[in-house]
Amino acid sequence: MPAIESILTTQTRSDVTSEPVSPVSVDQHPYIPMTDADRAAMLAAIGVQSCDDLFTDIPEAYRRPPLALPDALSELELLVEMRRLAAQNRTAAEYACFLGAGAYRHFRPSIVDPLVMRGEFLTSYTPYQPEVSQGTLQTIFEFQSLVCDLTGMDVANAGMYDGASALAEACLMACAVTGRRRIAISERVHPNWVAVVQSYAHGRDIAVDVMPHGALAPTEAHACLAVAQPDFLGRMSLDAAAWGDSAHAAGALYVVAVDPISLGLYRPPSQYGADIVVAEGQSLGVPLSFGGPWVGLFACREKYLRQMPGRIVGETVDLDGKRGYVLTLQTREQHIRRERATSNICTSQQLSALAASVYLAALGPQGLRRVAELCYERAHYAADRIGAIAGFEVERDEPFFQEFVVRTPRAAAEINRALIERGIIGGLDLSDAPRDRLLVCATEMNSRVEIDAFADALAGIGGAR
Amino acid sequence: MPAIESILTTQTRSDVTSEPVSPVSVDQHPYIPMTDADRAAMLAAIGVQSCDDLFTDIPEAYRRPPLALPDALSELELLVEMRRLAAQNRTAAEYACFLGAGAYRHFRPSIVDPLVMRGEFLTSYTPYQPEVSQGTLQTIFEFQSLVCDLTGMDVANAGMYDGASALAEACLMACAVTGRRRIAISERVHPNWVAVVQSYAHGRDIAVDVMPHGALAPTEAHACLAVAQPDFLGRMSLDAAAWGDSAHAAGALYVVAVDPISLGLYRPPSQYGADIVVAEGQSLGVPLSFGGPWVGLFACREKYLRQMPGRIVGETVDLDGKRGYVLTLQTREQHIRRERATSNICTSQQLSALAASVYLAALGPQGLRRVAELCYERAHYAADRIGAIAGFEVERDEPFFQEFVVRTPRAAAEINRALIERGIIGGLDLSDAPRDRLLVCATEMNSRVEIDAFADALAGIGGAR
Amino acid sequence: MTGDEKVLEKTLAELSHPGRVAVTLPCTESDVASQIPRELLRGELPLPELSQLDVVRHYTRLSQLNWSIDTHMYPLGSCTMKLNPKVNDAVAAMPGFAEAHPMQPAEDVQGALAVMYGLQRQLAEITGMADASLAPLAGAQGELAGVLVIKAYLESIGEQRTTILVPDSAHGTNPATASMAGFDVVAVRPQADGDMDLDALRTALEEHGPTVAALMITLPSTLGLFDRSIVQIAEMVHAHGAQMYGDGANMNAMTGQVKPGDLGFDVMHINLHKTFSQPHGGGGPGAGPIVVKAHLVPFLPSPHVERVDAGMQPQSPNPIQQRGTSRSSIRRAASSVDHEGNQTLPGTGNTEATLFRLVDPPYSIGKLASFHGNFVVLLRAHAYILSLGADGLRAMSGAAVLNANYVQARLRDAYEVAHDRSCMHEVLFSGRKQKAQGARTLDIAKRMIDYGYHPPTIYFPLVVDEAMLIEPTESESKETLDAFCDAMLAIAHEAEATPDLLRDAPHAAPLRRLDEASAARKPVLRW
Amino acid sequence: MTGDEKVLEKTLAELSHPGRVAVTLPCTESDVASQIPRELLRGELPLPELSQLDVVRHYTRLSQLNWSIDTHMYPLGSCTMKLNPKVNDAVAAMPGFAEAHPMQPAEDVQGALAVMYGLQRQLAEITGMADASLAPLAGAQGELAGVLVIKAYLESIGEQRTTILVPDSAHGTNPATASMAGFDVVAVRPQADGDMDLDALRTALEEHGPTVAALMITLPSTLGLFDRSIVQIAEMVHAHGAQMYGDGANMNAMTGQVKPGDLGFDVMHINLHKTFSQPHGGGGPGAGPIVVKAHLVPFLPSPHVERVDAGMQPQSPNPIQQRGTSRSSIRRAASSVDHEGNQTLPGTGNTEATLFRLVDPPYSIGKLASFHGNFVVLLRAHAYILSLGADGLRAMSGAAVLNANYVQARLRDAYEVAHDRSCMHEVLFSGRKQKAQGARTLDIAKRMIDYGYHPPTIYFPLVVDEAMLIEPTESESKETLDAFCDAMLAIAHEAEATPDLLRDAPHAAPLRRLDEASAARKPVLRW
Ligand SMILES: Cc1ncc(COP(=O)(O)O)c(C=O)c1O
Ligand SMILES: Cc1ncc(COP(=O)(O)O)c(C=O)c1O
Repeated sequence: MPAIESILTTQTRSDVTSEPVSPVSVDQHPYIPMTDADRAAMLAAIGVQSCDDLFTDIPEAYRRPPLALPDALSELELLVEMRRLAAQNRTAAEYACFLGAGAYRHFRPSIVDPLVMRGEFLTSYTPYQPEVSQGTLQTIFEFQSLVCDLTGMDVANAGMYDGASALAEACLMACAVTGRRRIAISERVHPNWVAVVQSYAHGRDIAVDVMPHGALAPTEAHACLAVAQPDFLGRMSLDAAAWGDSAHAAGALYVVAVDPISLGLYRPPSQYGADIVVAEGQSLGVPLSFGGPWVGLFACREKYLRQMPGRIVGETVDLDGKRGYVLTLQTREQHIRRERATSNICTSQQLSALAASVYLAALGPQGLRRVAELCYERAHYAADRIGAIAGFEVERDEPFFQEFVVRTPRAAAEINRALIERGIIGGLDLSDAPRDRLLVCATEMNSRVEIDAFADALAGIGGAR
Repeated sequence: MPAIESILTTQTRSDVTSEPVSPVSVDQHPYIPMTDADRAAMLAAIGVQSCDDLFTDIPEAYRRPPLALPDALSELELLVEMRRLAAQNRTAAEYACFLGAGAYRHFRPSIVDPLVMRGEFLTSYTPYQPEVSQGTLQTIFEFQSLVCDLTGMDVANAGMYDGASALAEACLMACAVTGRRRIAISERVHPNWVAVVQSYAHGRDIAVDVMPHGALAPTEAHACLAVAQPDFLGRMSLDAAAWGDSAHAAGALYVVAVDPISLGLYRPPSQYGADIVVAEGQSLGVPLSFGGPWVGLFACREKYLRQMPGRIVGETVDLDGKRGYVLTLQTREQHIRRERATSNICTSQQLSALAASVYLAALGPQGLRRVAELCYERAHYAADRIGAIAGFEVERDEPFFQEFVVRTPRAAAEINRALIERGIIGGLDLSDAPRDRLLVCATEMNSRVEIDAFADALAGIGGAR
Repeated sequence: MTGDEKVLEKTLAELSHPGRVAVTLPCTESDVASQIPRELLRGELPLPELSQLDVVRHYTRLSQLNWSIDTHMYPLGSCTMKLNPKVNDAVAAMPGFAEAHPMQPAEDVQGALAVMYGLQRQLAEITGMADASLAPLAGAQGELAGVLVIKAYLESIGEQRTTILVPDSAHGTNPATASMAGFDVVAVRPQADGDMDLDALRTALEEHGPTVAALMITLPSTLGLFDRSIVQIAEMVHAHGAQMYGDGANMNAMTGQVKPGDLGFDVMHINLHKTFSQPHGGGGPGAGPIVVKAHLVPFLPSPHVERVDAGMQPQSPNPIQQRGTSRSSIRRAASSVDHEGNQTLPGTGNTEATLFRLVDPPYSIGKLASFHGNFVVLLRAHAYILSLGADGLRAMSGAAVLNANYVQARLRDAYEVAHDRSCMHEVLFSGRKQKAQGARTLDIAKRMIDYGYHPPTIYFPLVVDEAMLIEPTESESKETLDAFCDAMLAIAHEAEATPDLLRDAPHAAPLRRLDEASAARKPVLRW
Repeated sequence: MTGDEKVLEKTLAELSHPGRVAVTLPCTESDVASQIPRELLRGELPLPELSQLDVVRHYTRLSQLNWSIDTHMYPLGSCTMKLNPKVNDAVAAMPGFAEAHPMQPAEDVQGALAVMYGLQRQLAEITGMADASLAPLAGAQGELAGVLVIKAYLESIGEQRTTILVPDSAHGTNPATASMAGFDVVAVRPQADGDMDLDALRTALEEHGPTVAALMITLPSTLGLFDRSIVQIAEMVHAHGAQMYGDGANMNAMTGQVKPGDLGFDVMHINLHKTFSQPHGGGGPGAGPIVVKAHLVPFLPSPHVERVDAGMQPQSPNPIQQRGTSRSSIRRAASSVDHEGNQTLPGTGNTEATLFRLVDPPYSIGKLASFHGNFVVLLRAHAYILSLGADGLRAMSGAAVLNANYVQARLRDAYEVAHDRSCMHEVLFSGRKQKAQGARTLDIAKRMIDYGYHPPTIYFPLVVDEAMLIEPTESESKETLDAFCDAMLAIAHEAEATPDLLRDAPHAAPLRRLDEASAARKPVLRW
């Protein structure tokens, strides 16, 4: 980050410590319109002497405790300080990036932000009053439809917190549907997602069996078999349909977690038996933002509709027969069903869902397929280049989409450290001794020239001792 | 700029030259919705064979000439290329900046852009249809009112191209009012502004007398005396009122160019006799943007209203008696008066005027005064620090606002060059041999720590041989 | 009259036209499809096809069908619809944050971790708790985290407690969460004055005795009241070896006025999208951090941001002299004070210094999200707290409470106040009187739309019939409140004189009332 | 029903309340006022005082009272209201451009100069001219620049010519500009078919003989027609030693189809806010670059961007190896091809290499703006041209012309076509027939609002009475054009059946017709 910033900052901070920064008395803070005159008039109308009289229900001893926080920063100072902190991150904004592992850097069309950030979308609440919330409601209806188009499933909800919690809710839903209390999940699902499933399952005292890839064998005890396609290491399995059959044979539901971009190129889970499909929506026009806010996609077969968690919007008409949209099937939800609700989810991630909708609307089928093809092409080009470097070996036993595993001649961590000094954010360190391995990702954002530079850097580093 | 950018770029360009970049055939360009099917249907409806049949009025020989332009860039590639070019500028975004001279870096509150960039403001035309343009019309009415509040004048228009052309139009207006054909202007007006006045005057074959500061003596031949307060070198003159008297004594109009930020602290020209006031609106929430688009402020006395150039919005009512706003007094304008119009101006700089309005609405009187005070304080602190450096001398014979002149011990250009290498954009090189001089500016954006660093850098450079 | 009068705005599918695209992309250099196993390849991809202008107009028009804080007063009780400062959006958009990858090593994301650490400390300080976890992605997930923390804690001390007490005035997420965490829910009623009925509580505690894991209580309550016996309640609960869970959705009434930690709460969640001004986005994203007492810290969700002691602080050379050779030197100079007021390490741009890192608490209940939580929401909240400071946060709650009491004072004669005492940040009315006149609370709410005000929260809490929960927040000016109250009074008069006017409302909205029954009977959930 | 029914939105002054602020600023450290001479000090400063929420709501609500390209079809003839791609806004906001200072030395702003140079070349290529000047801030200023260039040129060859011929179909800025440049204006009429009357032109040229400095002509004409005798016209004008001035506001019909330079134009201005998609912003900013033949280049306004021959091109080290030590090395590697296809110098981030610089043409007419023109407008236009490329620009004009002819074909039976021939990018109708039925063009225009379409340009050009000039642009889809035409046909039917319906229109807008007469009679121009 620039000199000017850092310099300004130091001063900012000294301001903060040396003297009150807020240029106006607090009752003139821009966020609080109430002036002294307003306060006086309102207190009079209420018939009390001071604001304190309104807090007498708080036991005396606990009122107005000291608050050890610095004085307010003016907007200028706040921006300087935040730029200083932002500059302490080494990000894909300034570095070449080959890191994926569940968070993917894709092109975000310029129309997404100006539309999503419109105040009417940004600052409205969950659409409880449909007459004045048709904007949000229709975008949710369209989001549900787009998720169905993408996954090939019958119905979808308004979105979940993120992909991991969507998977967890899917597994709990499977338990509700089947009345069973064990979850079977593939070891090749993203470890963080498995961890979230375990947290949620632990709550309801449901057991989670993490099954080896070779032996995904759900039994009559299992509510579902959960798999990922592509899996955590980017591989596209040819057995996805067979797994579905084994799940169904055991009377379990088949839950599939997908990468939505891959669906531009690869067949949807509906075509290999999925009962519930979940996905992380971040790839669809949502920035990385250090992990959130993102949005979970959740779709399933029609027959499970009423066990689905989350908000659902339906089409209807108003008194004049005009088409409109409303929150529907709410008897599933916490505010009606309370302790018997399908989930406790309330506020979700609507704005991220909106970004995903705008993204899909902008790309269309041609665009989404193009992005998927570019990812495939760039990733395989990277694999070829890296595979050709002495000492590096690319694991190729299975087909992959945009991510692959590289065996490295020296500690993956050392390699990443050397890469960052060369302006490159490397892959994920998978090192499970004795092997040193990197999970490398390339998308349409990684140009061939950049990939070449990456390979050259690895060649330079690899040999080094 | 980041490695990734440059690298991507080279590739982008090679793409451009090596192969078609546009991923879709041209009839599928996102900016042109017409598909082949649409085209066929429309041609049929018109009753012609091909698009070319519509261009037969163009003499055969001249039709469809070759166009030597590169193939289209995809949006991703465009952004990469533009970021690469942006990175070739060394700007205040990354450097400390002490350059002013008619273009000032001030704090832009965060609320300005999201409001100004709303599509309904951004993509509407000049409000010819008031029933569906009240948004723009009311913001113009408010802009006119704010300019009057700020300058203390009776009436203001919707804004001019920029400060310089506003001054030129003011001088031409003075000629129209007085029927005289000579313009008197102070040598201390920004040289670029004087140049623009000369270009405009030359058109109407009007003479421009640039008068020495000491002897601003308009005669009966002069339509106006034009001065700047603060002047080009940042000085605030105590003679402004006297100049007005001399102008009026000669039956000439008194035209004053001001810095709008200075009006938060200094008395308005209406209080020292100005007949027409112009200003550059850039300081009011408009980015530097390498010189434009900005907006010219233009205000005058009521009695000259009908000679005022530019658009004017007035308040009225609709058929139901509801308040509304319309473009008014249009008989002054080119589309009605044609060759006898007060000016040929048509499209102006409405969006910049809107930004200035939002800025003033956000700051209010407290905020604007605070900004002016901070500029004064920081500039005078800088003058003190620099004045204390051996070999540097600050010209202090007259009071100044946020800019001042420094005599330097070595070529100003060398000093600036040394400064940029230290992360600092220096002042304006005024060097008029034998003297080496820098015009230095400091605003609320220059922290004391930064000013100290600037002074230290000068001390380091100054002595150097 | 734009096209089909029966439709406000066509759907993307209805606007779709084969061959259109709204954005261009680079070319591929090979036939990718041919490189993929046939059985993996997708056939048709039925997404809408639109031009860029189609997409821009569609969403711009749709947005205008929404009401929002940026356009209307939105006094939705229990939701704290306050100003969303635009500067926070500017901070959220900074590339240094927006492009940070969650899997990067700690030393490369010190700025992001500094923000999270700063917020952890701020929230702990504001609530009087030992520490905070920022992992939960919304209030409800914060509740789940908090209850799971209690569960883990009790297990750790070998207690098997299976019941959670929840006042029946509680928000639906409370009981829903309790059962998601595997607990039985036992309801407790409030007494007439809105405070908890201590006898009922005593009975419940004795009846369920050693199985009670916690009392889940909202403070101020969903009735908009500060429970005067909260300290006794905490004592009673603790006396039975149970934990005090606080629902902090109503924190906007308490910042700087009282610290829940001081009152005896063991764990509490906070809705950053309420008190701390995250824009609601039509239903999220939000964030539901939890704050806990020391004994619960080891059980917090993972990850948690920890600060390593700053030993080897590099030199801070003159930022300017080094300029031009290496920007890192400039960054290194950016030494400053962190947001608790402590001296922090300089920016670690290109240095190896690592001040903050992500850790898993020793007995963590585990992960709740793919990565570290809704970071941008945390970022906005951090910026918001820095912008207000201690005084500002206190002024904020003071103004919020004063505004609510002002509305109560102005409307008390026209509408029945649920509890005749001074309220906190929101005021609860009952529409009983108007119902008797032939206009239900729903009708009043819809009529407010005609006057240009978003309806309040209605029919919640369930314990008061015809409930109207009005939360003006500190953001609304006295002029706005007065105009709002005038409208409410006019409506009260209309309810008496012309109740039909209300039953037909809204009259001035894009749509009239919608048929929700048939929407649920024959669901149409997609095109 | 928000408050006062007579007011759509209060003014800032009406919303003002003493003491409010919408943004905070740092503190001063001294009493500044006391340091300033009393006679210079300001007393009261009567600006409105608002909270941040006040300001946000005020402008958000006002914006919704506007119609715009982002919300409605806007077929304003002669204005080219086309899609404004959002990516261009993203480019305009890049700090490297937005924070560039116009007084910085050339070597520090090579990126900005590269953009300007690239656009100069693109515009010259598209129009078939020798060079371009980007200085003019709008079309009208471009006209002034162009006419002054002609004036300076004629003076340089010792000619005293004082007259400019202007067709009376011309836009008002043409004659207004001519007189601003000190010329007398002589009008020439078009003939019945819309082309210029060559006899009338010949007469005018002979009558005013050697005093004629130029013919100012719009191509395609404001009648939406391509003048079939344009080449003869140019020959005649040149034969009399006069110059051909082209008003290029209608360039959207010609990009890639024909080059005005080939047709004999000596100078032309281009409205970047029309053909090249600068958003109109409710009345600007725009830009009106001029393109000229070689003999006029020395007279172009200043500044002009010149390219210095790239000699000492620095080495391009492996971008990656140098990374971390100095970003400049990375930049230096960014060698690329510029936008004419030539090899350019690499980015000069921290190098001394200077490829582009600002110069004053030898016999320049001087400056027209404070600095270098409306840079961001130029930037957007450059990005727009790069996004379309040669094929795209040709497809653009092709689609624009086809759309206009389609509208003409669909409406020709209902509305009288001014000239019965294929039009270019816009089509001109006359409302004569409807006027006879009791509905004037103004009424038709206002009625269109009820159907959700912005009215076209009306009563211009002046030579056709009850004129309606409709320009759909290439941005509108066939579906939109069909719906628009259906509406126009319905209105034509209404004009016949129920003309009163039109005379009272609009019925569905925020306001009904406004009283413009009294607005002009007793002007209220401020609060
Ligand atoms: C009192 C109360 N508790 C809990 C919640 C749930 O929070 P969230 O919607 O963020 O999940 C809410 C908000 O709706 C609430 O008002
Ligand atoms: C034909 C014609 N010439 C000139 C102009 C003037 O251009 P500007 O409004 O940019 O000054 C316009 C635009 O209004 C026009 O339509």
